[in-house]
Amino acid sequence: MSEMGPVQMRSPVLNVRRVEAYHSITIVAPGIADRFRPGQFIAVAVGGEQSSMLLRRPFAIHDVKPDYGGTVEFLFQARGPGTAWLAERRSRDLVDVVGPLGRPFPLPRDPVNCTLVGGGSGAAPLFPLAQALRRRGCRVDFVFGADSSDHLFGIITARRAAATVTCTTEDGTFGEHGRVTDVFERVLHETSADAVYACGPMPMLREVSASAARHALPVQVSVEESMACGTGMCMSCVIPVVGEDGITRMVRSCVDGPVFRGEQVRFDDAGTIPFDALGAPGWKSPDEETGYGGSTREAG
Amino acid sequence: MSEMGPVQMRSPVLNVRRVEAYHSITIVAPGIADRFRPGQFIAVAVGGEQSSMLLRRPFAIHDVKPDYGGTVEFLFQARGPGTAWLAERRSRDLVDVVGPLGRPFPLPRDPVNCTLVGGGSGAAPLFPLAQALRRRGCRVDFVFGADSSDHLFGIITARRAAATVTCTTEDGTFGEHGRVTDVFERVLHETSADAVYACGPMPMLREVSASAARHALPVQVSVEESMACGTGMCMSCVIPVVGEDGITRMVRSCVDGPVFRGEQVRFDDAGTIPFDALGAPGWKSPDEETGYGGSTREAG
Amino acid sequence: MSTDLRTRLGRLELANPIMTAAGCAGTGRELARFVDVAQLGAVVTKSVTLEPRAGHPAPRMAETPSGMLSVTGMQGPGIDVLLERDVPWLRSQGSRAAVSIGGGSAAEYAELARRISGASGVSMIEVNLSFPNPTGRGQDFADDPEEAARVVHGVRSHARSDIPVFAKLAPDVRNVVELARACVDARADGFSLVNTVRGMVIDPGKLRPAVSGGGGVSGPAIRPLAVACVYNVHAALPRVPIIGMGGVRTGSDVVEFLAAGASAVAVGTVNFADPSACARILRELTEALDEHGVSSPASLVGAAHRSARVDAEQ
Amino acid sequence: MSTDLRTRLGRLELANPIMTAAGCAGTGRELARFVDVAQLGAVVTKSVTLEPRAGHPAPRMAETPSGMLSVTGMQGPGIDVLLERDVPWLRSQGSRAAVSIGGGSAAEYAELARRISGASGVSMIEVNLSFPNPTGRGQDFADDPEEAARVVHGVRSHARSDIPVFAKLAPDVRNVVELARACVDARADGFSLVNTVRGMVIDPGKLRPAVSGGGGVSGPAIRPLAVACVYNVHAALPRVPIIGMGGVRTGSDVVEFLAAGASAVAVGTVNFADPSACARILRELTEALDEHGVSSPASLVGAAHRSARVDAEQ
Ligand SMILES: Cc1cc2nc3c(=O)[nH]c(=O)nc-3n(C[C@H](O)[C@H](O)[C@H](O)COP(=O)(O)OP(=O)(O)OC[C@H]3O[C@@H](n4cnc5c(N)ncnc54)[C@H](O)[C@@H]3O)c2cc1C
Ligand SMILES: Cc1cc2nc3c(=O)[nH]c(=O)nc-3n(C[C@H](O)[C@H](O)[C@H](O)COP(=O)(O)OP(=O)(O)OC[C@H]3O[C@@H](n4cnc5c(N)ncnc54)[C@H](O)[C@@H]3O)c2cc1C
Ligand SMILES: Cc1cc2nc3c(=O)[nH]c(=O)nc-3n(C[C@H](O)[C@H](O)[C@H](O)COP(=O)(O)O)c2cc1C
Ligand SMILES: Cc1cc2nc3c(=O)[nH]c(=O)nc-3n(C[C@H](O)[C@H](O)[C@H](O)COP(=O)(O)O)c2cc1C
Ligand code: FES
Ligand code: FES
Repeated sequence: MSEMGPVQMRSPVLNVRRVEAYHSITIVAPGIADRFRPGQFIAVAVGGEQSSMLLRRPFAIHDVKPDYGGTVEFLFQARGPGTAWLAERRSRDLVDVVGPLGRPFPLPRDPVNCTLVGGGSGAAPLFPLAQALRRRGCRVDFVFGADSSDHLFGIITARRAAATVTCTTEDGTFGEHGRVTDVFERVLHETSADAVYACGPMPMLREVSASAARHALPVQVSVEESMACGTGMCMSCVIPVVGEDGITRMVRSCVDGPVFRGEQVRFDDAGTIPFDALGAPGWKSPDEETGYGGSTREAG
Repeated sequence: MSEMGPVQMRSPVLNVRRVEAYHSITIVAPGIADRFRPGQFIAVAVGGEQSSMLLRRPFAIHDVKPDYGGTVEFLFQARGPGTAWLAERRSRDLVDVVGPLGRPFPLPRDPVNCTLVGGGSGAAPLFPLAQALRRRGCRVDFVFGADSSDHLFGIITARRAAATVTCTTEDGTFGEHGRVTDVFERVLHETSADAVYACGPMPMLREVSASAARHALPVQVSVEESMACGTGMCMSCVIPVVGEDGITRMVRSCVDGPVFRGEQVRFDDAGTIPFDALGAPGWKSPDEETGYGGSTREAG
Repeated sequence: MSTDLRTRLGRLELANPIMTAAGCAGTGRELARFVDVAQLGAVVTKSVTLEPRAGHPAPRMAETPSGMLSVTGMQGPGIDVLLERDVPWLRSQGSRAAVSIGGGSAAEYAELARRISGASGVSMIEVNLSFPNPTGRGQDFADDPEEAARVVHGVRSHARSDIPVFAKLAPDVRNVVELARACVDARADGFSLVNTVRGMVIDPGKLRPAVSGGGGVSGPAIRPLAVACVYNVHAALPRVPIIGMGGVRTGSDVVEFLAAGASAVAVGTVNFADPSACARILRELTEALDEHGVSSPASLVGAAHRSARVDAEQ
Repeated sequence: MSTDLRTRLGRLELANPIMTAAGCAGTGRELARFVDVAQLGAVVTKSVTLEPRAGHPAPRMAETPSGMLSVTGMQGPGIDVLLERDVPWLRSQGSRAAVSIGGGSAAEYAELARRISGASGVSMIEVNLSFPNPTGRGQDFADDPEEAARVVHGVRSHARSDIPVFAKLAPDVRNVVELARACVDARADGFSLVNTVRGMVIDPGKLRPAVSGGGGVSGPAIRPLAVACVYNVHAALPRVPIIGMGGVRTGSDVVEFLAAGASAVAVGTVNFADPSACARILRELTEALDEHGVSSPASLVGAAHRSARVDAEQ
């Protein structure tokens, strides 16, 4: 039970509010607020004790405040039954939460120019990152993209924290018509970016990483792989990542990530086991499987 | 979809209150209130849509009122997870409820003297029964028994509705020290009872039925057999009951009961298939079973 | 889009793909208080035996996480009462009646088929093979492909040729595909997949089985087991129609079973939880078909196999 | 009452009957952030193979009602890294390490046992028989009693005699008792019951399997299946120790498994849902023993069989 590891607690809900197309929940969670570093996430149990939904839902931490000993805010879209249940919480309800989890965004030593790129709800963790960067004297520029204007949030806060804020929407209802990747390189030039941080869907992260690489800029991406535990125990959240030694490994995005160096993530091979990954079939010992009579089960 | 059959509805909770050791919930359920006859019950879904608890919980209807088009009150003890969840409901929450279910207490044609015997929460359905009996000009006498004083409820209401109210507690904290069956025959004599109604645990019903039989009094009992559906579809709530033709059948307490004529219920054989029951093994075709390698499943 | 819910199960045409599962809708009358039974694809009656049966002593059920454990021990009135009383009632309501049968020997199953064929009004025979086999080396007929085939063959031989015979299998067998092949070789016209899975609940207070001897687990808890069976049997025998069941609760569960390879589905345990479920599921299915932009359930049958093939080719 | 939680599994003594299930506590380090691993009966490591394995491509899991479907494809570092890195770490924490093994042939299993016996610090070998058997007629080793026995026999022969060998079986086999007997004849010292149950989830939007090829269902949903297996194997082989698992979530679930015949239990999927579950369950178990007025878990082992016998005699 390491000193600064994650904690599990039953946290009272302080408030729930709508933020455009999202719901924002703030909980009182001093232990989590204390330990938090930007880029980390929490895993929230949904549905109550007798719930049929066993797995925790992961959410990026959007904000922490010192009030009540420490509060944590996260922001989410009601998609399936778990987020629908969360959206119905009221203040004083208790939620069972584990955090902070995952590898945070590494911060530059020097006061450099940082471009932060967020797609949809992926913008959430970039706000505390921006604060931390500014405390180090960095210049921050935001690029936000979403399907439509109601999927953008925090623009006013962003404008206070950043030198520039550039928005795109796919339907053109706010900012520029198009995708973040359409404007990203222009922003890099205009802001003389030294470093890039990105959070959002995989295709966006792939393109942002590729652009940054073309400009020889370091890029940190936060991936959103489907997770069962969030704590590194289940091995369900793996993506292929190239290590310092040049070897590709299937690494857990919950504990080895969710933040990775962009050039290390093999985006094109996500959802596969690349043939050259450590322990891939054929890599050393072939993974023989018979097709006999049906489905395979977890056997490992 | 018969005119006066049960209905299923999402009913708003009007209020939740503590009544001694019990919780009382009143819901707005006009369709159920309209159709209700004393002795009937409702089956309530627990835990919400994503609940792991699939089965409805059955509760006797304790009161119906014309307010808001029709309200229904039931009273329960928080025992397991389903009743614990119900105890946490607040007004305006919605509960999914089916009712009224089951065979009601038959009412006497003439204004006779009726003794109503309730054990624990089994007293709940006797209050609306008392009202109906009084409307027919019957004299009503109550006998209530419970473990301790906090498991008795509605004594004041009962005193208004009945000629006499006799209480027993097993720990002697209220009324007479002992069980209802200790005072029951005395009450029968004192009140010149013509008919008996009883609701409570099986051993109590057995003794009450036996006493009534000794006094040649008609007795209606409401049994509490564990139920999965409450609507007659699953065949899980059976007890052995002797029919008019003298043949014992395994009948469903949810649709053929919960109210039965006391002398027809084979209390001593509850939890068994009596050898002479229709279709019992040996009755006609033997129910052969092999002991091969393990448990049997539902195969019928 | 106008949706055409008509569903073919081999030669049999149903108004829609929503049926009730055997033993989970009473005689049909109990369900009829909540759902218009004429609007269902078919009502499958509880497995019936030659003679009346009193069944298993209470308690017969226990709740399990997202499911239930039950054993009714085939309580029922016997085939003659069923054919004289319950089937005609279902027909009088305009409902399609399917009769599930069970017995202690292949001969008993065959005799049941013969009696059903002598009466009128039965649209399908479902052969419940999860019945204890007093002589076989498996515990149930379904535990041994040869024994299962013998039963199915007997039923098919004695049933009227226009009444389709569906074999009902459970997932907890060594290899459901092997079993399915044996049944098809014995001329089964289709499959009902799946029956309950053997399980037990022990009362942690009383330290004894909540249902003596254990029972069958049903409900959403077993849905993934059922979907796997449907998927695997459809992969092996793509032309044999399947009625999928096991924890169907919503329209999107129906889509899951269709995509796995079922042509119709049956609603079981969820009728206990939500007596009007069948009507709701039918509405939800219609909406789901709309969202997928298809006009009939048949368009989705086996869809998950097609997408898996496309993936494999890429 | 002062409770003595010490638990015997054959010759092995554990501090208490709460273990972790293979593949459900990482290497132990991940769990250790929430639970003091030294306070557990034992930590069972994820099934390891001879060579490193990259496993199954993502997505690897899907939620199911009261459970989950998963397939990791045995991702792991290989036996040598496990013995050099993970087992010593567990020992350094004061924790008992049990190693689960898996392979593509009886020879591979035997070699794993040999290497484990050459190292130090391993308290038990768990033989995961739910591994695809490339040559057998069953899909997994566990699907065929003979193949399973061959594997167990090889492991027992190559393992150091003081390391107990437990055979891990799944419930979805024709007859788990038959399989268990075969393993005991091959000198298994005990059983781990149960592994996951084959299942599939199809994404109703994408119309394709959520986890390609399906996977194993675990969690409370399968608890009744697991309890039935433990009950039946204990009834047939009352002297063989059993580690019960499958959806253990609370202290009262532990009581259920003990009463069914398990001597210890393992917590699996629930660690994902509630990372401090093991510590909570241990507390709850102590309370439950108190309520039953017994001072040790051993007093409850098989209790449901005793009460069933009393019933039968009455
Ligand atoms: C590190 C991380 C941070 C995230 N941060 C946010 C955030 O700040 N705001 C936000 O709106 N969403 C965020 N997500 C996605 C969010 O976790 C899912 O939207 C949510 O789990 C969906 O749950 P559900 O019950 O509504 O949906 P369902 O589809 O019913 O969920 C079923 C299962 O799939 C998993 N799942 C479904 N969608 C996703 C997804 N996109 N990513 C991971 N798991 C998924 C669920 O956790 C659950 O186990 C994040 C995901 C990750 C991995
Ligand atoms: C016709 C009828 C009327 C009833 N009326 C009342 C009433 O007015 N007030 C009251 O307090 N209780 C009443 N009960 C008992 C009540 O239904 C149970 O206390 C309740 O179902 C327990 O649910 P749980 O989730 O708290 O308990 P759990 O033990 O977790 O329930 C698990 C399962 O067992 C069933 N079950 C458990 N105990 C009983 C029981 N005693 N009877 C039937 N099923 C049970 C539950 O319905 C559920 O399916 C009545 C029962 C019946 C059959
Ligand atoms: C993600 C995951 C990984 C697993 N890995 C293994 C494994 O490597 N070896 C093994 O024998 N069982 C493995 N299992 C099965 C568990 O050890 C356990 O037997 C099963 O999940 C039932 O217990 P539960 O319901 O408590 O999880 C795994 C289960 C899960 C969910
Ligand atoms: C109480 C109950 C009774 C059942 N009776 C029968 C039966 O008589 N014949 C049969 O083949 N299946 C029977 N089944 C199994 C169901 O028809 C169905 O195959 C199984 O429950 C899975 O579907 P479900 O999860 O939707 O219930 C019964 C199931 C339950 C729960
Ligand atoms: S989500 Fe379980 S290891 Fe990452
Ligand atoms: S509870 Fe289902 S038939 Fe009575």
